[in-house]
Amino acid sequence: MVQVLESLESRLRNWTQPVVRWARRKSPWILHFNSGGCNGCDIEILDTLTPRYDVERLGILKEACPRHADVLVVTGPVTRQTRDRLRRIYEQMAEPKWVVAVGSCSCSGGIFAGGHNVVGGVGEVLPVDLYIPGCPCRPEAIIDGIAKLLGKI
Amino acid sequence: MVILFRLLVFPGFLFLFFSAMLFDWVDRRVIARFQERVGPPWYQPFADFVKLLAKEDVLSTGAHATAASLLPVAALVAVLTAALYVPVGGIAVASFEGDLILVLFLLSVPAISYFLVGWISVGVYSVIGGNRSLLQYFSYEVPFLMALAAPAALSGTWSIARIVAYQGQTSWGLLMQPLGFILAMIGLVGKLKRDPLDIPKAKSEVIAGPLTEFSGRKLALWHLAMEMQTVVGIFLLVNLFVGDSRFFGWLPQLPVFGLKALALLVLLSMAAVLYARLRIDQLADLGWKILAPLALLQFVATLWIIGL
Amino acid sequence: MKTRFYPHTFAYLLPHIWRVLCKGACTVGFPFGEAKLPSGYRGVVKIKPELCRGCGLCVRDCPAFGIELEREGRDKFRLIYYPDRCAYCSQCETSCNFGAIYQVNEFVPATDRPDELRVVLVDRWPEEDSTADEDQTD
Amino acid sequence: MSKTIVPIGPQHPLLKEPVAFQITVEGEQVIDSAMRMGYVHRGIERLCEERTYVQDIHLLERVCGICSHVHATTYCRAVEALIGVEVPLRGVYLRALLCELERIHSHLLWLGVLARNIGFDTIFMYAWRDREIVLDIMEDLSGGRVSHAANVIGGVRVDLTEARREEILGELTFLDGQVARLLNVVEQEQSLRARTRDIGLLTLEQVRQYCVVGPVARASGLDVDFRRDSLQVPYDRLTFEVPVHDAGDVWARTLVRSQETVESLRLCRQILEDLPEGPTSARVPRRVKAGQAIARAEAPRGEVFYYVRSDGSDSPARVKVRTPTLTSLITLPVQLQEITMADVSVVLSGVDLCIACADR
Repeated sequence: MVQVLESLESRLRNWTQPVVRWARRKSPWILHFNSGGCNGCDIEILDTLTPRYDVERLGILKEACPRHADVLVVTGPVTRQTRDRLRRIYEQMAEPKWVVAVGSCSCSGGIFAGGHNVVGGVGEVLPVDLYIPGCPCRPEAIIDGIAKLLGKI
Repeated sequence: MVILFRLLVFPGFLFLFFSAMLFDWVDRRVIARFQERVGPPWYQPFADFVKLLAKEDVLSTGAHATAASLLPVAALVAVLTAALYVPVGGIAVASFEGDLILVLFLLSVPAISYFLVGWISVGVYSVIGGNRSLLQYFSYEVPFLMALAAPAALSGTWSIARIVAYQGQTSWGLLMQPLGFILAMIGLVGKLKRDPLDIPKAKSEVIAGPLTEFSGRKLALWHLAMEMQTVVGIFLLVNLFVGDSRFFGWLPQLPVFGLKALALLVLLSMAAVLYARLRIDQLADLGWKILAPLALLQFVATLWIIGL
Repeated sequence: MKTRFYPHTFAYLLPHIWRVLCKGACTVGFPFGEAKLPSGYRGVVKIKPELCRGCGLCVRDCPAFGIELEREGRDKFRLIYYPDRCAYCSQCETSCNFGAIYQVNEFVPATDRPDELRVVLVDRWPEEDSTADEDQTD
Repeated sequence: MSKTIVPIGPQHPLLKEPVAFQITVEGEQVIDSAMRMGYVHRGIERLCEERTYVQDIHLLERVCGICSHVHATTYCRAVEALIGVEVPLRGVYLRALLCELERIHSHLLWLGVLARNIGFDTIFMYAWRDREIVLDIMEDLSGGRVSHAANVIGGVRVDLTEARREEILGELTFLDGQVARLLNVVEQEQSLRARTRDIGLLTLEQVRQYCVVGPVARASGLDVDFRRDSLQVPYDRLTFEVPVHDAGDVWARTLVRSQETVESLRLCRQILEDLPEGPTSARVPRRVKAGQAIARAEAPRGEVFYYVRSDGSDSPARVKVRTPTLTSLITLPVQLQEITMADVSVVLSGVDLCIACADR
C-alpha cells in the first residue's frame, strides 16, 4: 500500500514538475537586502519597479518578508555588522531560494574591499547563484541578470 | 447531476477559481495602466498560485500548527459557501428566503480567521496586523451592512434573487440608492483589505500583517481565499445594485453580468490608485462619524419612502 | 501655513490617471527587445592593445583595484581587468596618457561564475606561459 | 495594556538601508524608541587615508548613492583649497549644474519613497517616472545614472556641446510641467495631507538645539541655505529663492522639498543659459603640500562638511566627513513621540534618512 502510494506520488511529481518549473520561472518574488551598500544599486533595484522598466511584466514582485520571497537580492559589500543578519535572512527564506549579488561591491567587495569593517562579497557568506557586476548596475543589467537566473531554474 | 455540475463547475468552484484569477489579473493590469506601466501577463495569477503551492511550507516555532492549517481552509470554505447563494447572471446553486443574511454572515468569517491567524502566530507584526484587522472590521462592517440592508428593505425581501427581480420591475438599485452604493463600495474595500484600506497588511508598517510568518501552501490558500472573496463581494454588489439586465435586454445575461462585475472591479482599482492608505484611527473616524450616520440616514430615508 | 480646504481634491488624481490611461505605458521594451543604452554610458572597460605600453598609470589610479599589471622586465607584461571589482568610474580612461584604455556603452553580462570575471586586456607574455591562462579565461 | 517592542530593521520594507529601530508600542501608540546604527559602516574615512587623492574622489562618491556628486565636489573643493588652484568658471558652473540636477533627482526620489511608505503607489510611480528624465540628462552629461565620476581635482572632466545645451533646456521645460503637476498634487491631495499633517513635529527651538540642517530645518522655519548664505560661485550670480515653512511637520517638509525642486529647475536653466566659455578644468600637481582645509556645500539633505588634512604625500592624512543626515537622526526620538505605529513610517521617511551617509 505504502509502495503504491509512493509510486503514485513520484509519478504525480514527475507529471507536475514542468508546470512547477514554469510557475517558478514566471513568478520570482524578490526580497531586497542592503548589506552595507551606498544606495546606488538599491535605488536601481527600486527603479526596476517603476514605469520605465516595470519588472511586473516578468512577474517580479518586491516582497517585504523573507518567508514569501524566492530570490534574495543583495546589494553592497557585506560588513561585519550585517553578516550574521544576512545569513539569518537567508535561513528564514523558504525553499527553493536563490541569491543574486547586485553590484560590484556585493560581487567582490568592490571599491570597499580591504576596509576594516568589510568582510567582502556576498559569496563569502552565502552561496550565490548569480553575480551582476556594475557600479551601480543599470536597471537593464539587473533585468538581464534576473532573466538569466530564471533561465537557470 | 445538475446540482453537481453547478457545485463544481458553474457557478461553483471552477468558475469561481478562474474568475478569481481573472479578476486578480485585471486588477493588477488596470492599476499598472493607471500608473503608466504595462503590468503582468494574463497567466501571472496562475503562476503565483502554483509556485506558492510548490514552495516549502515553513511554520515558525510557537505557532499553533493545527490552527494555522485550519484557518485558511475555514476562510476559503466560508467564501465558497457564500458563493453558493450569490446568483451569477441569474443562476445560483441554492437560494432561500433570507440568503442575503447568510451570505453577509459567511463573508465576515474570513475577517475573523484573518484576525485569528494573526493571533496564533508568534511574530510581532502578525499580532499587530491581526489587531488592526479586527479594528478595521468593526469600522467598516456597520455601514456596509446597513448599506446592503437598504435594498433589501426597499424590495421587502431578504432573498438576493428577489431583490434582483424587484430591480427588474422598478430600476437599478444604483439609481435608487446612489449613496448606498458608494457606502457599500467603501465597505467592500475595507472588507477585502485592498488599497487604500489595506491597513492590516500595510507593507511599510507591519510587513504583511497576519500572513508575515506563512509561506507555501498556506499562503497560497490565503491568497486564493482573498481573491475569491473579491469575486463574491463584487458579484453580491452587482446583484444588489445593478442586478437587472433590462437595459441590455437583447444580450445574453451572463456576459452582461461579467461586464458589470468588471466595471465594479475597475472602480475598486481606481480607489486603490487615487488615495493614500488611511491610518487606523482615521478609518475608525471615517467609519463611525461619516459612513455610519450616512448609512443610517439612507436607511431611514428608504423606510420613509416605503412608508409613503 | 494656513490649512486650506479644497473640496474638489477628494479625487484629485482622477484627471491625471485618465490622461495616463489614454497616453499608454512608457515602459521600455528591454527584456523582450533590444536595450538602448546612451552613447556616453560608462560600461565595460576595453583597450586598444597596440597602444598600451604597460606603464601602469591606470593601475595606480584605479580606486577599486580592478586592473592588475603582471610585469616581468620591460616588454613582458599582462594587463588584467576584473569587471566585478570595477567601479566604472572611467578614471583609467582619464589617467591613460596614450588613449589606449576606454569604456564602451555595454553593461557587463551577469554570470554565475565569479572566476569568469577576469579579462586579460593586454597579453605581452611569451607564448608558452600564456596559453594556460587564456584557456582559463575563455 | 501590555508593551510590545516592534523591531524595524535592519531588513524592513520601510527602509532601503540597514538600520535598526526598536519601537516600543502600547497597542498602536508609540511610547519609546531606540536606534542602532553602524550596519553600513564601511570605514570610508580610514580607506581614504590608504588611497591616493585621485582614488579618493571615487571612493567618496560612494559614501552615498543618492547625493554622490555633491560629496565628490566638496572633497575636490577641499583639496583644491589645499593646493591653492582656481577652478575655471565653466567647471564651476558644470559642477553646480550636476549638483542641482542631483537635488531634483534626490527630492523626486524622496517624494516617491514617502508616497510608497504611506501606500500611495501612484505618486511613487509618477515621481520616479519624472526622475528618469533627470537621470537621462545626467547620464548624457557624465555617463552615469547615479555615480557621475564627473569631478577631477581642479575641475570637471565632462563638457557640454552647444547643441546638447539646447536639448537639455528643452528637456527641462518638459520637466517643469511634470514637477509643477506633482507639486499641485502634494499641495492639494487630501489623503496625502491627512497622513502627513502634524506628524513628526519639530519646533524652531528644537531645530536650533539639535543643529538640524537642510529641508528639515527649513520646514520648521529656520531660514538656512548654504548656497545662498555662503555667496559661493556661481550661486552669487544666480537668482533663486529658499522656500521656508514654519509648520515643522512632514507635510511642510514635503512642500519645502517640492518647492526646492522647482527652484532647482530654475537654477539649472539659469546655469545653462549663462554657461561661460573656456576650459573645464585646471592642471594640478599630484602631490599636495602639507596643510589642512575644509569645504562645505548644500547637499539635497542639508549642509555637508569636509575636512582634509595633508602631510605632503600623495594620499591624505585625514579626511573627515560630516553629513546632514546625522543631525536629522538625533531628532528622531523627539519626532517619534506621541504618534501611532502607522506614523512611524511617515516620520522615518519624512526626514529623508540616508544611513549610508551617516554611517559611512
